[in-house]
Amino acid sequence: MSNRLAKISLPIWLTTIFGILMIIEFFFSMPKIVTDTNTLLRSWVTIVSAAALILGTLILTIAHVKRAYERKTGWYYSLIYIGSFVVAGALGLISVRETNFMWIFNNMTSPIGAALYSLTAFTITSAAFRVFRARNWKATVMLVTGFIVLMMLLPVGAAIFPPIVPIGEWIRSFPSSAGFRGMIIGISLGTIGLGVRIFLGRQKEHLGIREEKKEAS
Amino acid sequence: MDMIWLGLIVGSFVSIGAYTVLIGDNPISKITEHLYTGILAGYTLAINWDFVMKNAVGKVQGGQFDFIIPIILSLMLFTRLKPEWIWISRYPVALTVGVGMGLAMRASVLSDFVGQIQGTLLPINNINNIVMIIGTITAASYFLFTTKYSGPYKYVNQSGLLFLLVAFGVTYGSTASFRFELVIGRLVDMLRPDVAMYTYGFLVLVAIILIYGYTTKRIPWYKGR
Amino acid sequence: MGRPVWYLFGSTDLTTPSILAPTIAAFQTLSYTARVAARLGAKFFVPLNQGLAYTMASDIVREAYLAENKLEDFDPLKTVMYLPAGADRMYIINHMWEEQVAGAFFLGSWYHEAVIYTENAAREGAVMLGGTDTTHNIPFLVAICDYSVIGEELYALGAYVSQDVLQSSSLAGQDVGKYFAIIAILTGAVLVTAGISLSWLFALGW
Amino acid sequence: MSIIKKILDMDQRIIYLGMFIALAYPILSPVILPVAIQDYSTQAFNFAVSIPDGSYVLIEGGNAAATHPQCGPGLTANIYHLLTKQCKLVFFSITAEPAYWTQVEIDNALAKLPATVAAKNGVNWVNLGYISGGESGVAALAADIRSVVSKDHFGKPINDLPMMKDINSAKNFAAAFWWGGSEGSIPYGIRQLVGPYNLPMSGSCTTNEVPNYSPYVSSGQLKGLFGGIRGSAEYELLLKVPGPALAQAMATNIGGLYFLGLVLLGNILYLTQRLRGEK
Repeated sequence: MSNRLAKISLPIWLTTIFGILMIIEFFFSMPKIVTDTNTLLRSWVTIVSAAALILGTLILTIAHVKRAYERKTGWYYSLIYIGSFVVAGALGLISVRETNFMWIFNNMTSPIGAALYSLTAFTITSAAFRVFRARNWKATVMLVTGFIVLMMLLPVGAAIFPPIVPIGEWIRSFPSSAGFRGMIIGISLGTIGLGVRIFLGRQKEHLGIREEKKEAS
Repeated sequence: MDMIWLGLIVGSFVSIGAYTVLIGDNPISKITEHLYTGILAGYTLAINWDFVMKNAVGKVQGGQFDFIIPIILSLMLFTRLKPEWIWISRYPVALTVGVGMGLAMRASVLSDFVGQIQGTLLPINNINNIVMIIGTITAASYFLFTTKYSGPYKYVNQSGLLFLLVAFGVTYGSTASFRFELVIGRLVDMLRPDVAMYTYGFLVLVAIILIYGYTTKRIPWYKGR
Repeated sequence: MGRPVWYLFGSTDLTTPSILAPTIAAFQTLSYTARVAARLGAKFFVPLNQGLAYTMASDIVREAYLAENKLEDFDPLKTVMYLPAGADRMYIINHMWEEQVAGAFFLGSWYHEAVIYTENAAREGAVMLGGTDTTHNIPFLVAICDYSVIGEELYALGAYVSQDVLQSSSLAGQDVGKYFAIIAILTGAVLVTAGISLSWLFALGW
Repeated sequence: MSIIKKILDMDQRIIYLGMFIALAYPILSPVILPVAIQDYSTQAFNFAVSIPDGSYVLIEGGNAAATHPQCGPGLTANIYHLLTKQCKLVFFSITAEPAYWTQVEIDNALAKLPATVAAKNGVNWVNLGYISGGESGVAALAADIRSVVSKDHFGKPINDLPMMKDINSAKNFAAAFWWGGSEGSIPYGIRQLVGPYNLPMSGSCTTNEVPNYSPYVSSGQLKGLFGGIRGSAEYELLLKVPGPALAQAMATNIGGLYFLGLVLLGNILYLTQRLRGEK
């Protein structure tokens, strides 16, 4: 069963050990060796996640090369991908502080990123028009509070109806704050529950482990 | 100076390219998509390569030999390119999930659970504090899984939902305002006097293509929905 | 027929604990969903924007297809796909139009993308399930999606679909925590009103 | 199909076009209205004023290209404010893109500063650049700066910088500012800086995140909060240093009114439809 040990048991045990190391350091004063190990482990995580992003870009590029090579639908778009990947990647690998690389970044990726980010302004408006209707009491509550808060935030709101600012601030500071507080308490318990399930080895989907247990229905 | 000027023009062109996804599936947005994905993938590759080189390989060269382990773990990730070896990549995942979950648990105990309870320990002497306490309690009890939805709990549950919905409404309103700020931030760059002519020109071009597509129905990607 | 089902994660930066937790919770649901999709022969698609999350999701979906003996339907380059964070937005919007997405899951840690994706999926007439624990974008998932899970329910969902007794019973443990919180708040508020300071309780050095 | 139903099922593209015009028009011809200053901004400003002159301040710069236009002016004002108080500033960013924009905002502030104020890189301010690892990175940075970064944003070894000589952990700082942009990262600061090290912290985020952090402000974990372009404009007004934020804050008006008008229209039509007994 050494196969099972290396493939399944050991990763689960390691997860638990690393997790518990992080937790005990926080609640009990630990010898220096533990805190040093934890600092080290945290910097390892950052390195591994950086490496995973390199892996991801490579796999994406393989997919695009394959699509272009097999002339699948839209293969010419893949050529655009490959071209821009090679240019940006090559310039960046020479030096991440290279001026041309920074130029591409500041004048192409940043504007597209910002534009995409701001697409939400448009979709939020159409979504509001479509779903923000007083269908029942729940929708009405959301509608009314949303309306008041937006009026408060717009400079013109105070000009039209001055009391809107204190009303909006009150809603934002008390009922809304209370609702989120209850939700945050719940979420923290959910996180703890999830952690317990993972550290007990009951939840192991994230490792890609499938156990041949009874047929899931 | 010329590079800055060119940058603004290119920036507004690609921004409009990105905005065209609003119209629907069309070639301009497809081109922008692939261009953007490519540049971003190259950027991600370069920046992370630089990071690994500086913080792992560089440190090993500097004599910190314990940083060989993350390099090995990183290489273990790449075994997944061969299906039989996928299990090897479980080890780096175990490290990440273990460390991350441990940090998440300890953080949520302190700042989320204890911190939020602490913040709610208010004297019951004015309406604001009462609203705060009742809201927090009912909203937390909205998430009770083991209690039957009947009797007095029904009212607690519904008032918890009321507070949650107020919170959602507030977020909706402030998010909407924030999104407008985002568009304005982008438009301020695009409509600068020195590049505005090009922006308008490109917009007119897009508009002509769209009107042509709509009136002749000749462009299949323009589907009314 | 033939329209795909998408499973979207939102932000999946696993080095950030507060994003990691909901993402891991969503992975458990992914395992179940992928299996059902494989069994029913539905086209399944999972785009992700972070390397480690991508490797995990790809394992999960592959194992799910393997469990249903449908490994030939699993395309290692297409079913689960890595897209650089940011670029996934354009890809997803464009392909939602092109492939006419029929069903979409929005689980995990959602940020601003939530409203873009849900609105576009709604335009395609997709059936949507949305749930997140980020307080920023939960309103959109609640308002736009057909079915929504709020906050903690996201964590419960994974335990629930696992049909593992121990996992479900951990939910009862969480309820005990909530009762504790409620009682602590009530007693604490009464004590504070009575003029008893409780600050020493929180000054234990942690 | 009745006209009401037709309007209710209006093509989204028409809405988008209207939105585009509503947002673009005020940029071309701005109208300035008076701004009422919000409580959170006043608190944050007073916190910045209360920092002792000459102390070390840790600043996270999280404004990306998208959020730079709204929160950038605020951070610029903040840097200006702190440098005039002779504070020593240490900047870092926890995502890659904001590292660049933080430097832009520093440069903007330096350009505005009067020549009498000392603002030398390495002496009065240090930009550590991008710190990988998100929240874990912040935790590591708070414990031991040199374990996370060895070189600053410009590639200089931090051991060579005179200002960094005495500081290596969050304990050395008197205050922190978390300019989180839209990263949603303010809780990282609260969990990793305020909780363990008792470092007083104030911050800024985009407007949409303000309600999420209001629990932290009312519990005192955050000393104050600047929200979005309005917050930036308010900082500029409080500091009495004019900047680009005010005009942009005014430009949100027409877009917001358009949004509210659409929501009203949708509801009125929906209710008439319901009263008439149509589906």
